Amino acid sequence: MTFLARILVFPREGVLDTQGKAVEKSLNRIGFGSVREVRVGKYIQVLLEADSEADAAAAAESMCGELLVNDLIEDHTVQVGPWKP
Amino acid sequence: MTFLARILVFPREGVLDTQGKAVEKSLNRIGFGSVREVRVGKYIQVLLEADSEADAAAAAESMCGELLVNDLIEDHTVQVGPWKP
Amino acid sequence: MTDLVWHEHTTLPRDTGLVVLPGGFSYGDYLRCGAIAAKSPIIDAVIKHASSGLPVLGICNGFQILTEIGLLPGALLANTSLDFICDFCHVRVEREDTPFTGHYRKGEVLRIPIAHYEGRFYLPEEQLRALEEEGLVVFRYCSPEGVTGEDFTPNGSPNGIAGIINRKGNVLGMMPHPERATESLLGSSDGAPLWASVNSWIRGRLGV
Amino acid sequence: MRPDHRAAGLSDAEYGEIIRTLGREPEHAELMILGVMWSEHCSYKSTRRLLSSLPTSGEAVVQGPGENAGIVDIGEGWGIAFKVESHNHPSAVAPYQGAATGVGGIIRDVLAMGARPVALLDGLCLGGQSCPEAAALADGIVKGIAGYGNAVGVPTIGGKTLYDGCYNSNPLVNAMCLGLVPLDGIVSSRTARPGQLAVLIGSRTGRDGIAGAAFASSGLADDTRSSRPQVQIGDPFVEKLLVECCLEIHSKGLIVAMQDMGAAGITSSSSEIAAKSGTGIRINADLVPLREEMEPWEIALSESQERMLLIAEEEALEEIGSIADRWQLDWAVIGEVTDDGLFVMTKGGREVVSLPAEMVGGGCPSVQWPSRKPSGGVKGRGVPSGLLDPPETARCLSTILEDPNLAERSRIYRQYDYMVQTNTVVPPGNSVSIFRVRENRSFVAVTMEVDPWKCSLDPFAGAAETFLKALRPLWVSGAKHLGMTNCLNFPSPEDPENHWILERSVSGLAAVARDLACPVVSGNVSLYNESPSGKILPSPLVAVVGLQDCNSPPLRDSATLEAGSVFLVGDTQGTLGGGAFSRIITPGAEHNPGDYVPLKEKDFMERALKTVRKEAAAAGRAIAGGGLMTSLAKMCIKADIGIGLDSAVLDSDPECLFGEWGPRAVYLVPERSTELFLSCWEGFPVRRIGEITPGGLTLDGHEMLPEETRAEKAGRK
Ligand SMILES: Nc1ncnc2c1ncn2[C@@H]1O[C@H](COP(=O)(O)OP(=O)(O)O)[C@@H](O)[C@H]1O
Ligand SMILES: [Mg+2]
Repeated sequence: MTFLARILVFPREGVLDTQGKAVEKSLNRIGFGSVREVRVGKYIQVLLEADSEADAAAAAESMCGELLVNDLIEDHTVQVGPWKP
Repeated sequence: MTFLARILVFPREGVLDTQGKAVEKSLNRIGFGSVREVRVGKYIQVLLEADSEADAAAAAESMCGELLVNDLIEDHTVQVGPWKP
Repeated sequence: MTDLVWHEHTTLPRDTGLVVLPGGFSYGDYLRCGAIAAKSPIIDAVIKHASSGLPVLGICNGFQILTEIGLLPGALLANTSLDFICDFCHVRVEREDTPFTGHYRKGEVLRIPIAHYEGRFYLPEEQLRALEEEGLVVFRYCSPEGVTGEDFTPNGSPNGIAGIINRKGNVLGMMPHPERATESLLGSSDGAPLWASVNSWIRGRLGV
Repeated sequence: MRPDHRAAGLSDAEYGEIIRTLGREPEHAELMILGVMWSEHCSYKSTRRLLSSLPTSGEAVVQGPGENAGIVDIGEGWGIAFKVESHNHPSAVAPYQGAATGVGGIIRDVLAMGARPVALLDGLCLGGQSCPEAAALADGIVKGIAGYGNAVGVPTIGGKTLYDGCYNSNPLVNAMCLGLVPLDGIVSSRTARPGQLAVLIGSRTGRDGIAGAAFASSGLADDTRSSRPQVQIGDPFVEKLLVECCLEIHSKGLIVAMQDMGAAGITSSSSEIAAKSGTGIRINADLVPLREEMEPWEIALSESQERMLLIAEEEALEEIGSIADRWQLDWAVIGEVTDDGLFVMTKGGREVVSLPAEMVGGGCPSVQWPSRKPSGGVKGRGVPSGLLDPPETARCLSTILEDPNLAERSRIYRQYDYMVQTNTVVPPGNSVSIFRVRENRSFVAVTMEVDPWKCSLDPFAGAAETFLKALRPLWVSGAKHLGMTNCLNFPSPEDPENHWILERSVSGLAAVARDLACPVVSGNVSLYNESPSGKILPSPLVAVVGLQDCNSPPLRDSATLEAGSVFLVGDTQGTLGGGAFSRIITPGAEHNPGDYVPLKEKDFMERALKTVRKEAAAAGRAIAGGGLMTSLAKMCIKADIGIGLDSAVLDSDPECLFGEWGPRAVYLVPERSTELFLSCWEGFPVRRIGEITPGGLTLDGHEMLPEETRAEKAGRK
C-alpha cells in the first residue's frame, strides 16, 4: 500500500531562526505590522510503500532520525495517511 | 486576538524539484527502498494579530501573494487558527 | 561616475544612466533569493527608471531580484547539482543589438565567471518557447568553441540560458559576472566590453 | 542547590585555588563562569607554557599573539591581520552549522583588530572516504563553509584537505581569515579606561551554544545527543551587516577597544578586555537584548553568534547608535569599565558575579601534564625499497594519483566563492593562494599545510616539515614569508605519550620559526580530539602569509609551454617516511623521517626568490606529497603539456621518484632563460631532468600518465 508522510521540520525552540527573523522584518516593513513572529522550516512530503499505516509512520520517523532532521537544532512532526492520488 | 497561520509552500507540478529528487535518492541509498517520491518545500509559521479568523486568513493569503510565495514556481496552502501558546 | 545607493532610499541620484543590481546575497538569500530585496524601498525607483527606457542590469542576485520584481520573466532555481558553483565558464553572445552588447559581435564567446547556487532559469515551457522566439536570450553557456548544450551548461539552465533581456531591450539579467572579468590579472577581461557598451549607449542616448 | 565544581569542569586543585583567591566559595553563576573560562579552550592551561617557546617577534610583526589576531606589515602603512581557529567539536555533531560558525567566528576575530576581512582559507582533515558517516560529515562541513563564506562576501581562496580514517567521527575544521588594516587604525582589546561604556552590537542573545567552550575541551562523548544544545546557528547576513557596521564606526574613530564574542560570549569578551586593560568591568545583564528569558549565567556564557563588544566613550554613543540602527542591528550599552579590577555582573540590581577580572579573563593556573616518549620510538630504516622500472613507476604513479589525498580539490573549492571582492589573483587549485592588495599594489600569498602522517612518525621533524611544506611553495611563487599562524590539533594532553608528541611538535614548529625567521603571530589549540572510536593523529596545521611586490608577477605552478627544459633543484633523493609512497604503495613498510637542515632551506629560499625576481623560469613547483613524479604529473595535467624525462639523470629508486621531505622543486624553463636559471641555482644541487614535449609524461619513452588519466584529472572527461 502507498502512504503519504507529511513531515514538518522547524528550528527548535530557542534555536536562532535566521530565515524567520529576516522574513518577519520584511513582512513588517512591507505593511504587515500585525505579524508578531515568523518561523521558517521545511516541509517534506514522502510517498512510500508499507504494509500498514503504523509501519509507514515508523519508517518516516526513522528517515527523520537518519537523514531529514538534525534534532540538535530542529524539531519535527510526522503525519501519515493513505495516499489518494 | 492572536492567530497562527501555517503556510505550506512546495514546488509547482511541472517544476523540477531537484532537492526532492536528491533527498529521494539519498533515502533510497541509505536503505529506505520503499520510498517512491519525495517533494521538499517550505513550512512557514506566522503569528499575527487580527480581529477575526477570516481577517487573519486574508492577511496570511496576501502575505503569500506579496512575499512568501512565488506562484510561478510554487503552490501553497494556508491554514489559520487561533493561537494557543 | 558610480554611486552606491542605499536600499532604504526611495530615489536614484539625479541623471542616473545605468542602474546595476549587483550580485551578493541580499538578505542572506533567505526565503527565496532576491525575494526580500525585491521589496526594498528603492525598488519603485528602479522600476520607474526601467519604464523610462533607461538601462537596468541585474547580475547574479541582481538577476534574481529582477525576476522577483517582475521586470524580467521567469525565476531562478537551484542548480541541478544542488551545489554552489564558482568557476570560469564560457558564454556565447546571442545579440549585439542591445545597449549592453554593442561592443561584442554576435556569436562571440566570452570567458567569464559564475558564482551562484540558484542559476537555473525557469519558465513554463510555452513561455520559454515564446522567449526564445522573440530572441530575448542574450547570453548562453557554451563550450570554449561556442557550442551550446547540456554538457556546457554548469547549472542545468534550459537551452543554456545565462542571460535574458526584456522585450523593450533595456533590462538585462544575467547570472555570469561581467564585473569580475575586467582584468586579465584576475583571469579574464572579457566582461569589459559590456561596460563599454552601456557606456557608449548612454552617451549616445543622453547626447553627452 | 549549588552544582559541584567537577560538573562545572574544574579540578579539585583548581577549585581550591579559586577559594583561596576569593576567600570564599563561588556563587552558582561564578562557578559556571569559571568552569568555562578555565577550560582548555579558553585558558590554554595545558599549552600556555609550551606556546611561550614559539618565537613571536620579527621584522614584519606588528602584532604578535595575545590579541584577537596577529598582524604583519605589508608596507606603505598597511597590515594583514590573520589567524586560524578550529571548530572541530561542533563540526563533528552538526557539520553544516559547526563549520559555518567556525568561519563566522574567525571573521570576527580579524574584524576585532579593525581589519576588513578579505580572504578565508579552510583546513579540513576528513574521515576515510569509504566511511559513509564521515562522507556525510565532510559534505555538511564543505556546505557549511560555502554557505557562510559565500553569503558573507569574503572569498575562500584556498585551504588544505586530507582524508584519514582517524578523523571518521572527529573531523578537523580549521578556518583562517585574513584582513586588511591600516597600521594607524589597529584596534586593540587592551585599551579600555574606567568610565568608558561597553556596547554590544549584533544579534540578540539566546540560549545557543551555552558552555560550548567547555564542550570543546573534552573528548566527544559517545552519545553526542548529550552535547547537543551546545551548537550555535550562524547568520552570515547579520555578520555582513556587523562587519560593515563595526568598520564604519571604527572609521569615525569611535572605538576605544573591541572584542569579538566567541567562546564564552559576554564573559570572555568583557573580562578579557578588563584583564588586558588592567581595569574592571561591570555588566548589567538586564540590558542585554535577549531572544528569550534566560538565567544570568546563561546570559554570561551564551555563544550566540554575530555579536561584537565595543568599548567607547559616552559622547560617541549617539553616533554609534545611529550607525548601528542604519545597519538594522540591535545594540545596547550593557555595562561600563570600572577601576576596581573586578568582573561584575548584575541582574535585577543584584550582583550575581563579582570576581577579579584577572581571574576570569586572565587565564588560570597552568597544568603540567606528564610526558613520556612513546615506547615504539622512531622506526628503524626499512629494507631498501629496490628499483622501479618504467612500467612499475607508471603503475605506482597512477595508484598514487588515484588516492583521495592526492586528488585535486575542485569538487570542494568550486562550492566556494573564491573571487568575490575581485582581488583573487591565484585561486584555489594552485600551490599557493594569492590576492592583490590595491591599497599598496602588492601581492599577498598564503599557504596552509597539515601532515599528520609525518608528525606521527616523528613529531619534531614532522611538524618542522609541515611548516616547511607551507613555506617552500610561497618562496617558489616569489613571496617572502612574513609570519605564520597555526592550530595545534591533538588528542588529550592528559595521556603522557600524547603530551610528549605535542611538546615535540611545538618544538619542531619553534625551530623552523626561529631558524627561518618566520614568527608565529597567532594561533589556536584544539586538544581532546578523540571519540570512543579512537584518537586523531597529531595534526598541527600551519598557515604562512607572504608578500610579493608587484614588480614581478607570481610564478605559477605550471605553464603551457611549447618547448623548454625541466629542472630538478635540490637533492636527487627524497625520503619515504610518512609520505604518499609508503602509505599507499608499501603500507606497513618502515621508513625513517627526513632530516631538517635549516641552512639548506635558507639557501633554497634565497634562490627560489631570486628565480622569480629574475623571471628565470616559466613555472615552478615545490615537491611535496607523492614526490617528484607526482609533482611532474600535476604540472602536465594542469597545463596540458607533456614532459619527457631522461632516466639517465634520475635514479630509479622510489626515494628519487616518489620521496618527499626537504627543499626540492621542479621548474619549467624556456631555452632562452636556461643560463639565467642556472646562475640562480649555482652552488645548489640542480640538474636538467627532461624537456617539454607534446603528449604525456614519459620516462625513457614509457608513458607514465595515460591520456584517460590526464583527461579525467584535468576535468576534461
Ligand atoms: N578545503 C579547501 N578549501 C579551499 N581550497 C582547498 C581546500 N583544500 C584544498 N584546497 C586547494 O586545493 C589545492 C590542493 O589542495 P591540498 O589538499 O592542499 O593538496 P596539495 O597536497 O596538492 O597541496 C590547493 O590549491 C588548495 O588551496
Ligand atoms: Mg597545499
